[in-house]
Amino acid sequence: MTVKSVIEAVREAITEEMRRDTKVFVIGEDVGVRGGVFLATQGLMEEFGSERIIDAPLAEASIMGIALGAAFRGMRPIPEVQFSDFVWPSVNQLIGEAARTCYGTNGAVQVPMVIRMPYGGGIRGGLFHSQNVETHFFHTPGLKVVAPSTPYDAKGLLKSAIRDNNPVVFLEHKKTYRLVRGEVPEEDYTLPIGKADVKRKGANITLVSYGLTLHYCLEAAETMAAEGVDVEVVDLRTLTPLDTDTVLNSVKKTGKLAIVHEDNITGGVGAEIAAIVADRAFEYLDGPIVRVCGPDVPTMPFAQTLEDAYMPTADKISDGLRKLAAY
Amino acid sequence: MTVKSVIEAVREAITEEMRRDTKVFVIGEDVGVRGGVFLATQGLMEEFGSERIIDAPLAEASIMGIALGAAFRGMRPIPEVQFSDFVWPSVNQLIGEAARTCYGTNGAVQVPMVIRMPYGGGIRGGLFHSQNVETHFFHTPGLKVVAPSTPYDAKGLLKSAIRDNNPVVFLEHKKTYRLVRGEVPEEDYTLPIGKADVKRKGANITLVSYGLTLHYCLEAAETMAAEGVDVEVVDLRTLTPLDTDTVLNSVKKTGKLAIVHEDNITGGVGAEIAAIVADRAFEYLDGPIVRVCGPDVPTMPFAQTLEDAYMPTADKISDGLRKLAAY
Amino acid sequence: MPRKRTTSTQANRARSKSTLPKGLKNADLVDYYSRMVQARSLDERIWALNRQGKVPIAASSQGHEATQLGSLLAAEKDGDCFLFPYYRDLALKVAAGLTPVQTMMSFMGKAGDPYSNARQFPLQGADLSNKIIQISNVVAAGLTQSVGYALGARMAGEKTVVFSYFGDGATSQGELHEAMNFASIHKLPVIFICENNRYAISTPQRSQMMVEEIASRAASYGFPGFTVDGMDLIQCYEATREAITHARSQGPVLLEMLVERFMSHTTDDDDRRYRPEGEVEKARERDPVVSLANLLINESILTQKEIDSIDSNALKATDEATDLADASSQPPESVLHDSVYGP
Amino acid sequence: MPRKRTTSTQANRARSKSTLPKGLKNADLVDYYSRMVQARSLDERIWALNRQGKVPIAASSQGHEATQLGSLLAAEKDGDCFLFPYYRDLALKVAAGLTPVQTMMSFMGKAGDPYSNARQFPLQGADLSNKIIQISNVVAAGLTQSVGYALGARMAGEKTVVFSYFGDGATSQGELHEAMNFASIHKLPVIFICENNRYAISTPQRSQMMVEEIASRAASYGFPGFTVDGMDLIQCYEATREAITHARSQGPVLLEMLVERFMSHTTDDDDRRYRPEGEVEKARERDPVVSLANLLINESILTQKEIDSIDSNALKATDEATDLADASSQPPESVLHDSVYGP
Ligand SMILES: Cc1ncc(C[n+]2csc(CCOP(=O)(O)OP(=O)(O)O)c2C)c(N)n1
Ligand SMILES: Cc1ncc(C[n+]2csc(CCOP(=O)(O)OP(=O)(O)O)c2C)c(N)n1
Ligand SMILES: [Mg+2]
Ligand SMILES: [Mg+2]
Repeated sequence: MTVKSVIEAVREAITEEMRRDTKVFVIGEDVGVRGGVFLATQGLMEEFGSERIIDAPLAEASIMGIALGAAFRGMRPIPEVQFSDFVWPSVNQLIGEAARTCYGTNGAVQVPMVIRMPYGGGIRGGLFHSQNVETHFFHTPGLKVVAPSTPYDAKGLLKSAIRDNNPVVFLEHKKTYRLVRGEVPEEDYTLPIGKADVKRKGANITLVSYGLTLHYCLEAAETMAAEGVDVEVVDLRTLTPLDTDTVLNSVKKTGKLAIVHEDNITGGVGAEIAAIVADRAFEYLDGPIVRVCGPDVPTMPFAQTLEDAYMPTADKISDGLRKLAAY
Repeated sequence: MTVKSVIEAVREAITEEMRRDTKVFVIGEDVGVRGGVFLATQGLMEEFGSERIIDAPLAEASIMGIALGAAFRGMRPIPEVQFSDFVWPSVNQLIGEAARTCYGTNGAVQVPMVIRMPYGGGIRGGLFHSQNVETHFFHTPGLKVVAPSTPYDAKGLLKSAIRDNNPVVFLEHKKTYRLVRGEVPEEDYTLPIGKADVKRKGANITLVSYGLTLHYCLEAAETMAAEGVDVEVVDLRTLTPLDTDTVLNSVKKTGKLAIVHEDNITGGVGAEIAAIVADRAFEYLDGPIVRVCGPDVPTMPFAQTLEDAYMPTADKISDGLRKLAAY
Repeated sequence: MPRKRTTSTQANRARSKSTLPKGLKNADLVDYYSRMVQARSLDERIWALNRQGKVPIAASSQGHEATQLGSLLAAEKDGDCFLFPYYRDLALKVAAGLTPVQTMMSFMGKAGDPYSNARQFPLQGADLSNKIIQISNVVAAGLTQSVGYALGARMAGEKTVVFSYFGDGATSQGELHEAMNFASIHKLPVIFICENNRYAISTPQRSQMMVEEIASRAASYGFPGFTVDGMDLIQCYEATREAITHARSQGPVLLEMLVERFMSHTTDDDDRRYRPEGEVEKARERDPVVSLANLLINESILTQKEIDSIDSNALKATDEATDLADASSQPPESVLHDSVYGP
Repeated sequence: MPRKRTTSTQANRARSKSTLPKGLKNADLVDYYSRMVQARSLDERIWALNRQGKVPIAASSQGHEATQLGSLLAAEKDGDCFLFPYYRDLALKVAAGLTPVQTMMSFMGKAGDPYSNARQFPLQGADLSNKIIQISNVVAAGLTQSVGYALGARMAGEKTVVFSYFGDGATSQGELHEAMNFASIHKLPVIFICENNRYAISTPQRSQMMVEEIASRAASYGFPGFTVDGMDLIQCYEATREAITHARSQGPVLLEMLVERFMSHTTDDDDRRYRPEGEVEKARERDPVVSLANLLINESILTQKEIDSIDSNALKATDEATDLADASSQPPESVLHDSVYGP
């Protein structure tokens, strides 16, 4: 196995799937000659030509709607939203139309489409290049939502997403692109959409996260280990379908639950996890459910000081865990 | 006091505020000559003229963006989204821009704007005329979200919303428009945004809801009373800011919590309420937190059978309460 | 393509003893008259059923039939066209092959509605066997999808021409601009068919745009646009046939079809609130069903008796369909959770 | 309005010994030369600071200055204009009154940045004292807002003309169509100013649209559109001045200003990936700063020495501003939660 970055894993997944299946194509802004602003599609124009790597006009609604229409015809489009912040003009096609296509046609029309979106903050992107948008898709039946944290997961899940017959929102945290590296097998492999991954086993507290903050959770777990608290870290990997079993089983074992995400706390994914556990594992709970999440301010200010103040860090997570451990 | 319907209360609030403040104006599709498809603005064109009751072209993004721009100039626009299902083309202006305007200009620019949206199902509207969209705005810092259930609340809260200096998403449940009637004072009055209302006092279970289903909750509470269970019904009225105190105080008293909404269960407003209680009133909980909500299917099918199957009814709520009472 | 634009007044001229355009046979006109009458008969019945509380909502295509069927006729002659209609295309959908019973099931929300199994508003969803997709009735949402479908078909090595239908109000949506722009850049075989009835619910065309001719907007995208008398089946057929040829060889075309909305916007609407008195009555003088019947008689293709028999057959089919649909059951609660996701 | 369209080749002609257009004085040119040089000097420094890690991101207006300042000059002469710029309008914002120190604070994300107090990307937010609002850098998002602002001003009984700036790539967004359509229906005093540099990041104009002249699209909305040499300050001024008159009396105007992007899209971009070799070098032969300096000398308005002194004053101001901003502090964590809502 070779050590690769998240962006390399993403590029490999797309490339391999495009080789495997001629129905797969990419459409987005600057994805062709430039290879995407994050270079996720670098070199693909050369290999697959401008028919399959389409430099679209600057118009997200049409990128989404055209990808969707091509999916109706049996293609497997991968539209790229350049930054998740720019998804809004397209959500009529995504939340309104794509998510309801299968249901609204009683299963007659499928939407094998993967919407790739670099998302999240911590890269001095300011209010309009840092947004966490996952909750909106998480709350939309008909969409699947994937948010990997490692190169290995990114590649295996992206391949599964491309082979899936449903619209999959594939969230790539921008800050992990080059920062997070890890081993990625050379051979073809896929990972199941809908399965969480216990990234660290532990007995005292269940700590659930996904994406960038998963790594901060692992850091915090180490800190806590040094303090004698054994934290189990669950990486959701997929938000929809949500792997509630893995979360519930872990909480039934540990009796305590903390949830971390960068997205605004109110109405975020963490709220749903808390609600599920407070319903279905109520008897097992030995303490309040703690959330360490982005505050309710528009994601995320530009100044370094404010970006840091916004971001759930390993320290903030450790603080939360400490209180929970002491409960 | 006179008994009025919700739609009458809404119309009165707009009319009175437009008389009070010449900065207030309405913009939307068919709001003028026709008086809106639900007749919320009936007669207003005659009184205020086509300069203040603007029949916009069929283009939601521009309705929202133009209202927003007028708000920058100190106007107090009331854009109407004809059905909440059609808000999607406009959310770049609403979620992306309006919600971030005050924060992103460090308070220099305010957005005194009320976005009125008839929403919700139960009226044979099918997938594209029944949507519950509240969660998306609930999860957006910078927006306020109001969802009244009665004519009295609708009028008082709409007036407050119009006088507020922030973008307020004002959700009017379509099925309540003519169905729900109640006393509405003649004189000018406002109700505070951010205050829940205990619509029924009770000692055994706290039942939280808003909008149409609040009425089903009251029905269910009567059923349970007959069975000896005393249910307290909290009408949130405002989703943002959320009146957590009222909810927490009630739960601390009753020890049991059930939440009801028509919107899809996963990641809905109910999840947040559950999460807050599971964190801040954990010690008081005598049972799992129950949610009786719309299932995770695209809201909401057209056939009567399927619409009924989707909708949280008084019976389904009573079932949930019964189990919780027995816990 | 029609070389000169046809204004609506010119178009109103009586067509008499003219030779039929290339490819069109008398039998086609008879066939399409039957379909048009069937659609009209169903359309009228559906409104009546709404008043009886049996159909929750309906949008009528009365007045739009010549446009819908004229373009469909061209599509059928071609044999490789795919349709993205909008909510007012009842006649199109019926004429394309939906049976009267299926139509009634869809409007009554009964199990077996082929479009969505009664999950959606009537005639929304997909009818793939008749080459139709219409995911929603969100105005203009189908436009980019239709362009994408054309792109997908081309990628699959096919020559399918896609018809994308919409109203005059829909032209205000940004997605229309985006759809046309993309189609033109990629020279996709899409025919944009605007059924211009000059109203979007209550909002007249003059509150929707500052141009007289919607067709003129095609220039912004560098492709041709034509205004056609949408009340004249043969003109609609001809314009569409030529548009198909153009689309396949050179890319998109915009056809603005001037039509009349005979009914209120939907069964929920009352157009007396906003339409000038007499406007509808005047429009009905150019009823496409009557016009086609007159043509068939004037050209001695059918006798009045034959027309009458077609009309009464349609009525009979509508009666039977109504009874059958009325007697059939709604989808069971158990299907609520099906097909949220595909396999 | 300019009566004939000016093509980019014509526009490249040397301007010599011409009389200045109405209302323009020599002193204006000197004043605007100083502002342009100041903006350029800051712009260049900002890129250097980015390479030193002190400025996280920047978009340059180098090559666009004549358009930005020419239109601003017309706005200032008029006295009642309000600006909705976009992210490439650094020179516009500086020339409109932002001080060098404020500029540098904004780029370095320091407390006191007047646009957003360092919450946003540099020069985004609002600078009301200089009549500027730009909520975001989401492409085309400001267009409908600018139209709404014009509507609001009219409702308030004012005659304010609104300038709405955007790039060629932005023309693909549906919201542009909606903004122009609404402005035309309501005859709002909005001047749409397209700074056409033929690139949207890496995507060339020919992948963005099938028309050569963006100005031609105004016809779709029934208002006038003109193509102007955006590298020529005086032409930009004249066109804008006439557009103001038109806007106030008759409604919107579209000005397509042909400009050149001298730098990569942003500091994060490397245009060698996609721009033909030599293109930028060639474009720089028409540098608006140099052209204006030449004009001032050719017309004997300034001597070379005076030019040099303006240049070095600008540099000095940039130096000082850099040091001051660098030494100043970031906003304290405590302001994170402020102004999510207004009072
Ligand atoms: C995005 C959206 N906004 C609003 C509506 C409500 N609505 C349904 S039809 C209609 C008018 C459409 O007019 P037009 O496009 O001219 O079609 P017509 O009904 O006249 O055939 C409106 C406003 C909708 N369905 N979708
Ligand atoms: C809605 C949206 N989509 C994508 C982007 C990313 N983006 C920023 S600038 C840009 C290109 C804009 O090109 P153009 O309008 O020609 O302006 P220019 O930068 O050339 O002046 C893109 C794609 C964005 N900011 N907003
Ligand atoms: Mg119409
Ligand atoms: Mg450009």
